[in-house]
Amino acid sequence: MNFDVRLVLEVIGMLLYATFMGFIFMGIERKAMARIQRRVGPPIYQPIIDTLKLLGKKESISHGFIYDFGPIFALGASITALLFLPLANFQLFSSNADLIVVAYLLEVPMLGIMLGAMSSGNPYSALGVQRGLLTMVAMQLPYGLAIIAIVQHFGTFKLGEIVALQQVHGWSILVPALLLAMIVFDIVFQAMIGLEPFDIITAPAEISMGPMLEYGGKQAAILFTQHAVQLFAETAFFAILFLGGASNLLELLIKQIAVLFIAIFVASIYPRFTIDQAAKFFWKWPTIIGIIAVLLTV
Amino acid sequence: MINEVPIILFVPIVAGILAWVLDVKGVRELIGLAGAVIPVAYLIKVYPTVADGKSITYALTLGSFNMSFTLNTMTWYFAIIGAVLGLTMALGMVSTAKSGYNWLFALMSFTAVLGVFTAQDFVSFFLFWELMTFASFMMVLKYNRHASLKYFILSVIGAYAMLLGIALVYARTGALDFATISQVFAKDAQLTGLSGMGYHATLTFSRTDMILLFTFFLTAFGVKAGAFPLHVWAPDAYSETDQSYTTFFSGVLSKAGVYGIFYVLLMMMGAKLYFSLGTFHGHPLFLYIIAWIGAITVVVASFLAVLQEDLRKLLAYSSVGQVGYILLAIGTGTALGFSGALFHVLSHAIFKGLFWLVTAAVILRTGKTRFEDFGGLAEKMPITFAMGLVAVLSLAGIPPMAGFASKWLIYEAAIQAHMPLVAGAIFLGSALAFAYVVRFLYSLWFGQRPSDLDDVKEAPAPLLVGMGILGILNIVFGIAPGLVVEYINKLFRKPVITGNYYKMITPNGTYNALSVTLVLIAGIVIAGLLYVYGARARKVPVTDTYQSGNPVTEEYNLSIRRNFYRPLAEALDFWLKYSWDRFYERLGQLSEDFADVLRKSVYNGNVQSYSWYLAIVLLILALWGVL
Amino acid sequence: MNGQYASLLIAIPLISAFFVPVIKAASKKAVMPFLVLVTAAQTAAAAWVFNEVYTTGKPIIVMAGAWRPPVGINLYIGHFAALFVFIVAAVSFLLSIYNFKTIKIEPIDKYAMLFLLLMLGATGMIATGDIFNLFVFMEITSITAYALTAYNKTGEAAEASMKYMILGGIGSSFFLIGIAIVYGSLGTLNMAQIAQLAGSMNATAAQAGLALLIFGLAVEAELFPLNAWAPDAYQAAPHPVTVMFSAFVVKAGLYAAARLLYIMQSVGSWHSVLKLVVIMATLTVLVAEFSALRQRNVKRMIAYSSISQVGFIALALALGTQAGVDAGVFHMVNHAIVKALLFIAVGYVAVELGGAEMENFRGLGRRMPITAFSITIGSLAVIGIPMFNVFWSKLRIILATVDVGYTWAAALVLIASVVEAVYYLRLLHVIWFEGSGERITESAALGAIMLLLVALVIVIGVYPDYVWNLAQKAGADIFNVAQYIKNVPLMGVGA
Amino acid sequence: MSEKKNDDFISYELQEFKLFEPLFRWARKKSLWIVAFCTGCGGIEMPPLATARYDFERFGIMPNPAPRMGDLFLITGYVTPKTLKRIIITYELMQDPKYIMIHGSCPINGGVYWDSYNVVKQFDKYLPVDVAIAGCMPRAEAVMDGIMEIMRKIEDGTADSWKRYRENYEYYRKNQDELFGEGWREKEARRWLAWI
Amino acid sequence: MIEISAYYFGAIALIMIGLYAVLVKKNLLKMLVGLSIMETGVNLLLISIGYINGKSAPILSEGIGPKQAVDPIPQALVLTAIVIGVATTAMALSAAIILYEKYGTLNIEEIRRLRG
Repeated sequence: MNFDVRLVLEVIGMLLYATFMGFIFMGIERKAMARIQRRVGPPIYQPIIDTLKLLGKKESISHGFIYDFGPIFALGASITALLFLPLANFQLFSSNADLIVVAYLLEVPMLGIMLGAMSSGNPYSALGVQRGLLTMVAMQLPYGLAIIAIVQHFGTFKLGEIVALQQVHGWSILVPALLLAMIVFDIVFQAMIGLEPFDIITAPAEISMGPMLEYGGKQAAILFTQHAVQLFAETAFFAILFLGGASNLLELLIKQIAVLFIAIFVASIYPRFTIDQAAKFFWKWPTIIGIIAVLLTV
Repeated sequence: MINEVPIILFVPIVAGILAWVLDVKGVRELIGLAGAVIPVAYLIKVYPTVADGKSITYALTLGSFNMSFTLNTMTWYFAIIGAVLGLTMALGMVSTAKSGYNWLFALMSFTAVLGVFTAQDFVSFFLFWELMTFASFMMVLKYNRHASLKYFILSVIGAYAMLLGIALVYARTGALDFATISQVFAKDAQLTGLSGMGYHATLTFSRTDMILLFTFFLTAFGVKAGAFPLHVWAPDAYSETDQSYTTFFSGVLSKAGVYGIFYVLLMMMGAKLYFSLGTFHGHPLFLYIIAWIGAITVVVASFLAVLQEDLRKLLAYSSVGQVGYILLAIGTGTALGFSGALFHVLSHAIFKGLFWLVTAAVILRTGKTRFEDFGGLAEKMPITFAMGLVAVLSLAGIPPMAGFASKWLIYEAAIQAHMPLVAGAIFLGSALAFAYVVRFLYSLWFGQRPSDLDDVKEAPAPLLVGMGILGILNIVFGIAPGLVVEYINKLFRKPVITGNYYKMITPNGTYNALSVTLVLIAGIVIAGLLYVYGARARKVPVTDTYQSGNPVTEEYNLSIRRNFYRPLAEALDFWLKYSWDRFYERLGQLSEDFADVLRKSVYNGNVQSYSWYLAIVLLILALWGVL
Repeated sequence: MNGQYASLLIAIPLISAFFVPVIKAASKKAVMPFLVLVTAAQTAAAAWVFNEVYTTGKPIIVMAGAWRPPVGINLYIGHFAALFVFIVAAVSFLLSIYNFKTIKIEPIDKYAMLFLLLMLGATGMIATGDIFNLFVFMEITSITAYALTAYNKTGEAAEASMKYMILGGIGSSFFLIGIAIVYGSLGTLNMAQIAQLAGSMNATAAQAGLALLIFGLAVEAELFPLNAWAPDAYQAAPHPVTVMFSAFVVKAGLYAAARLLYIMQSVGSWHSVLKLVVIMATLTVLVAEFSALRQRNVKRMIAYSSISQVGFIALALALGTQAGVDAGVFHMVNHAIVKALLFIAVGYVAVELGGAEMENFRGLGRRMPITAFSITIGSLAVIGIPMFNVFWSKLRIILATVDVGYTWAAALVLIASVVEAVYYLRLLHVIWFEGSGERITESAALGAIMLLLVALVIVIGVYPDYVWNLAQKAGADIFNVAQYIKNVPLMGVGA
Repeated sequence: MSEKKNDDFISYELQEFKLFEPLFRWARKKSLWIVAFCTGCGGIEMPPLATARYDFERFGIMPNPAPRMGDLFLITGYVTPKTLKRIIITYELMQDPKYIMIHGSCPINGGVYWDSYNVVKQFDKYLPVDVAIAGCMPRAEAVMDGIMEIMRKIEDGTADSWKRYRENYEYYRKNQDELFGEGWREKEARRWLAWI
Repeated sequence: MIEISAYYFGAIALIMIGLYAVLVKKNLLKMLVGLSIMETGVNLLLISIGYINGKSAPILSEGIGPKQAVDPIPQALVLTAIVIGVATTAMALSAAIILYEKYGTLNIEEIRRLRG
C-alpha cells in the first residue's frame, strides 16, 4: 500500500463524520422513540453528552487485560468494518475487501464485547453473552440467505460493483426476489442493531444491560462510540446493499435515516422476544422467505 | 543421493518402536521427538524440488504388489501439514505421554498418515489406511473401550467399503496403481461422454459400477473425515485419548478422508462419475451429494458442539463440523472451491491442532475436562490463554487469521457455484462456531476461578513451543494467505486465485489481509487513545461485580458453568430427540442380540438338529439340480 | 536322493505310533520325548521333501510297490503337499513340546499314539493321489480326532466327540457313496486319471458324484451348516489337539475338497457346485463370526473365529480362478500360523489359570505378559491389521472374490470381519486394560514357541513375498489340473 | 475481600482532566443516569417522571440498571438495615463522580417509621447525600425540583458527596460497622450460601 | 457302466433307513445303529457297483481269470470300509458309555451341555 495523503485525510474525515453521525443516529433513535411515546425526549445530540460524561468519569476499574481489550478491539473492528465500505463517493479501502469480509467484520465487534463481558465474571454479563450469541446463531441463517440472494443476483462480491450495478439497473428492492431478501434483512437488521423485539442481549429490565453491565467510565465510553460507528456502518451497509448505495454523503444519509426509522418504528411497537422464541422465529418465517429469495435468484 | 521418501515415511515408526522398546523416561521422549523432527526437516529439504513440479518417487515390491510413494506438489502439501502437526503432537507428548505405548502408536499413525498421503497405488494406500486406523484405535483403546470400539467398527466398515471399491476397480481394470487407473477412468469418461451423444462404446465401468464405487469410497472416506451421518465416532474418539495426540488425530487423520475424496473420487474418477451419474441443476450429481453431506455435517456437528458440556467433546464436534466445511467446498466443484478446501485443510489443521494442544495443556495442569470445573485460568496460564485466543480467533474466522482466509474462499466458492442453501449452511455454521468458541473462552479462561485451580501452573515448555509454532503459523498464513494460495495455484497449474502475498483476488471478490490487519490495528490504536485518555483503571476482583447489590465471596459460584446454551437446547428440543449415535448403538445392540439368537438356535447343542442340517444340505443339493 | 524316500513321511509316524507301547513299556516318561523325536524326524523329512520339491520344481510321485498308477496307489507330493506336509510336521513338532505342559491326563501313551496317527492322517490326506486312499486317510484322521476329542474324559469331551462322530459318520458315508459313483462310472480311483476322464463321464453320475464328494468333505472342512460339531470339538478337545484341528486337520479337508473340485472341473455342473460352495463359505464366515461375538469362553470364541477363517479359505478356493486359489493357499498358511499361535496361547492360559473363560483373561497383560503379547499379536493378525500376515491374504482373497464378480460375498465376509474385530478387540481390552493379578512365571519353552510364531506372523506381515511365492506355486499345483495329470506317470490303461 | 477492596478504593488516585474538565462538568450535568433503588413508596413517583407528563429524559436523565455507568443514586423511601447494606455495596460500585439524592422524609429522619426498630433513621450517617427532598411523599414536581437542584450543584461543583465519602470514609465506615457489626459484608455473603 | 439293478435300490433303501434313524430317533444308541445301517447300505452300494451279472468272485482259481470275475477293487474297498466302520462304531459306543456315566441318560436331547 502506498502512503496516500488524500486517503488518510479521507479516512480521518470519514471517521469523524461517521462517529458524529452515529451518535446523532442514536439520538434520533431516542428522540423518535420519545416522540412516539408523546414525550419531548432528549436533545438529538444527547448520546454525545452521555459519551463525554462517561469519558469524564474520574474513576475506572478493570477486571484484567481482556476486560480492557474487549471494548478497544470492538471499536477497532467497527472502525475497520466502516472503512471497508464504499461510502457514497468515498471508496476508502473498499476495493480491498468484499461483501463477505465486511459482513464478517461487522460481526467481529460482537466478539470484542463478548470477550470483555465474559472476563468481567459477572453472571448477568455471561447471560448477555449467551443471549447475544444465540441471537446471532438464530439470525445468521436468514442474514446469510439475504446476502446470498444479493450476490447471486448481481454476480459479484464487490460492494463497489454492487453499488454501480444498482446505479445502472435501479435499486435492488425493485427486483421482487431482492425485495424478499430486503424484508429478511430488515428483520435481521433489528437484531443486528439490538432493537426490540430482539434487544434480548441487553434486556435492561431483566439482566441489567447484559454484556455492558460491568462497564463504566472510559470503557463504556468506548463501547458507546463503538455502537455509534457500528450503527452508522450497518445502516450504510443496508443502504448499499438494497437502496442503491449513494453518490454523495447526503443521499447516503437520507437512506440511512430511512432505514433507521423503519427500525425505530418496529422497535417501538413490539415487546421483547425470549431467546428461544427469537430463535424459533428466525428459523421460521425469515428463513422461509430467505430461501424463496435465494431460489428465485439462482 | 538417498531417496528422501522412505526416510520421511519410516523414520517415525522406527522411532516409535524404539521408544516403545526402550521405554525409559527421557530417552523415549528424545527418540520420539527426533522421529517427528526428521520428516519435517526432510520435507522442507525437498520443497524446492517439489515446488518446481518435479516429484520424488520411491518404489518397492511387497507381496508381489508394486508399491510406490511419491512426493509431488499435491502430496507434499498434505504431507507437510501432517508432518508439522506431527511435530507439534510430539512436542505435546513430551509433556503428556506417560508411556512408550503412546509414542509407539502415535508415531505409527504418523507414518501411516504420511503413507496414505504419498501412496501412489491402492495397495499401499489401503495398507497405510488400515495401519492409521489401527494405530489411532490403539491410542483410544487405552483410554476408553467403548469409544474406541465405536471408532474402530465404523472405521473398519469404511476401510472394508474401500477395499470392496478397490477390488471392484481391480476387477475391471486389472491395475492397482493410480496412474494406470486414472488413465482408464479418463478414457472411460470420454467414452461415456461420447455414448451420451449416441455413440456406442464398450465401457469399462457401467453406471451401476460407478454408483457402487462412489458409495464405497464415499463411505470409506466419509467415515475417516467424520462426515454426517458417520461422524458419531469422532466426538468420543477425539476426546478419549491423549489430547496431544488428538492434535494429530483430529488435525491430520480426518484429513486423510478429505485427501481420499479429493484424490480418488475427484482427481481419479471425477470425470467418469460426472458422466455416469449425470447432473442435478447443472451440478455434477456426485459433487452435489458431497456438498450436501458437508453442509449437513457443518450444521449438525456445530449445533451439537454448542450444546456440549465437556471441553474435549466440544472441540471434537467442532472438528467434525470444520471438516464438513472442507467437504462442502469440494462439493462446489469449482477450482475456487477446491482451493478453499485445500486451504481449509491447512488452516483447520493448524487452528484445531492449536486448540487441542491448549486443551492438552489445560487438562495436564488441571486434570479436569468438564466446563463446570474450569474458570478463570487466563491469569494462571497467560501464554496458553493467548494461544487459545489465537485459535479461537482463527476458528471463528476473525479476519486477519488463517481461519478466515480459507473460510472466505469457501464462502465465495459456495455462493459462486450457485448452491445457495449450502452456502446458507456455512453462515449458520460460522455463527455456531462463534457460539461454541465463546463457550470455550468463557468457561475455561474467564470468570471466577474454582478454588481448587488456584495453584495451576503455566503449561510446560515443550507444549508451549508446540503451541507457539502453530500460533505463529495461524497468524502468518492469516496475514499472508498468498503464501498458501500461491502453492495451491501450482497444484492446479493455473492461477485460480490471483493477487500477491497479502491479497487474494477471486473472479468476483477480493480480500486483502494486510490492509484489513493494518486498518484493524489502526482502529485499535484509535480506540486505545480513548482508553489512555480516560481515568487509570484499578484492578478489582471478580467478587466486586454487580450482583443486584448482594455481597458475595469467592465461595459463590458466579459463573454459568453448566448448560450455558440451555435456551438453544430448548429451541431445538424436537431435533435433539433424534440421535445418530443412539441409532448406531441400538443397531449394534440389535445385531448383538441377533448374534445371540443365531448362535443359540443354530448351534443349539442337539446333534440331531445338526444331522438335520446335513440332511437339508443334501436336499438342497438335490434341488439345486446337481444331485 | 531317490524321491521314493518321501514315503518316509507316511512311514515315520505310522511305525513310531506302533512303537509307542514299546517305549511305554520301557519308561513311561520317555513317551513324550519320543514324540518330540519322531516329530522332529518327520519335520526333517518334510523339510527335505519341501526343499526337494521347490528346488527341482517337480513334484515327487511315490508309487506304492513301484506300481505305476492307476494300478498302484501313488502319493503325489507336489508344491502344495510339500508345503503343507512341512507345516503339519512343524506344527506337530511344536505341539509335541507343548504337550509337556498341557497333557496331564493318562494314558499318555495312547495320546501319543493318537497324536502321531492324526498327524499321519493329515499328512496322508494331503499327500495322496488316490481317491479311496484319501478316504482311508480321512477316516484315520477322523477316528483319531474322535478319540482325541474325547481324550479329556469329561462329559463335555465325550459329548463333543459323539457329535463329531455322528456328523463325521454321515459325511464319510456320503463321501464313500460319491467314491462309489465315480468309480462306478469311470472305473478308476486315481485322481489324475479321474481328472483325465472326468469330461467323458455320465453327466448325472458326475454331478451326483461331485456333489457327494464335496458334501462329505465339507463336513471335515467345516462349511456351514455342516460345521456344527466343530466348536464343540475345538472347545472340548485337549489344547494341542485343538491346535492340530485348526492348523492342519481342517486344512487337509479343505485341500481335499479343493483338489477334488478342480480335478472334476470338466463336469457339467461344476460351476453350480462352485457357487454352492461360495454360498456355504460365505455363510460359514457370517454365522461363525456372529456366533463368536458374545462368547464368554475364549477358546470357543477362537474356535468360531477359526471356522470363519476356514470359510474365508473355502470361499477363495471355490472361486475357480488361479488368483483365488493362490489367495486361499496363502490364507491357509497364514491361518495355520496364527491359529496355532492363538490356540497355544489360550490353551496355556487355560492350563495356568484353570479355564479359558473370559474372566480368566482379566489383567493377563500383567500376569502373563508373553502369552498376552502373543494373543494380542495373533488377534490383531486375524483381524487383518497391516504389518501382520493375514492382512495380505485377506486382501488377496477380497481382490480375487470381487474379480470373479462375487461382490456380495465379499461384502458379507467383510461385514463378518467387522464383527470379528469387535470380539477380538474386546478380548484385548480385557487382557490389557482390565483387572490385575499376581505375575505368573511363564514357561521358557512355550514362550519361545509363541514368540517364534509371533515372529513368523510379523515377518510374513512385513515381507510377504517369500511365502506368497510358495503359495502361488502351491496354488498352481491345485489349480493347474492339466499339469497335474501330466506329472503323474499314468499307465496307459483304463481310458 | 472487603478490607482489601476498600483500601484500594481509598488509595485510588482520581483522574484530573485539566483541559476538558469544564466540558465534562457540563456533560455530567446534562447526562444524569439514575440508579434507582426503589425502596418504599417513592418508587411510584418515578413512572410519572419518566413518562409524557414530566419526561425527565429531556434533561438527559435516563434510568440505567447498571451501577457502573450510573451517576445519580436515588433513594426513594425508607431504608432498612438490610437494604442499606445493598445500597452501600451498590454505591461503592458506582464510579466517581456520583451523586446521591434522597427522597421523602423517611431517609432523612425516619419519617413515619421514626420509632421503628428496623428503619435507618438518618441516612446521611452512612452515606453522603447531595440533595434531600422532604415530603411524605414529595410530589413529582418536587422531585423534578430536586433534580434541577442537583444539576445546578453539579455545575457549580458543590455536588461533592463522592469527595466527602472518600475524605470521611473512616467516619462512614465506623457508622456502618456500628449498625451492622464488624465484617458484615462477609457475614452477609455467607448467610446466603446455605440457600444456594 | 452303471446299470440300474435291484441292489442299488436295496442299498439306497438301507441308507435312507439309517439316515431316518439318525434324524428321528432320540436314543443315542438307536442313532448309532442307524449310522451302522447307513454304512452297510453304502458298502452294499459299493459292492453292487463292482458286480457284473453272472460272474464269479474275484478269486483267481481255475477257470476264473480276470475275464470271468467281477470287479475286485470294490470288494477290497468294502473290506477297508467295513474295518473303518467297525472302528467308528467301537469308538462311538465307548463314547456312549462315558456319556451315560456322565449324563445319566442316552436321550440325545439332554446331551447338550456344549451349545451356543
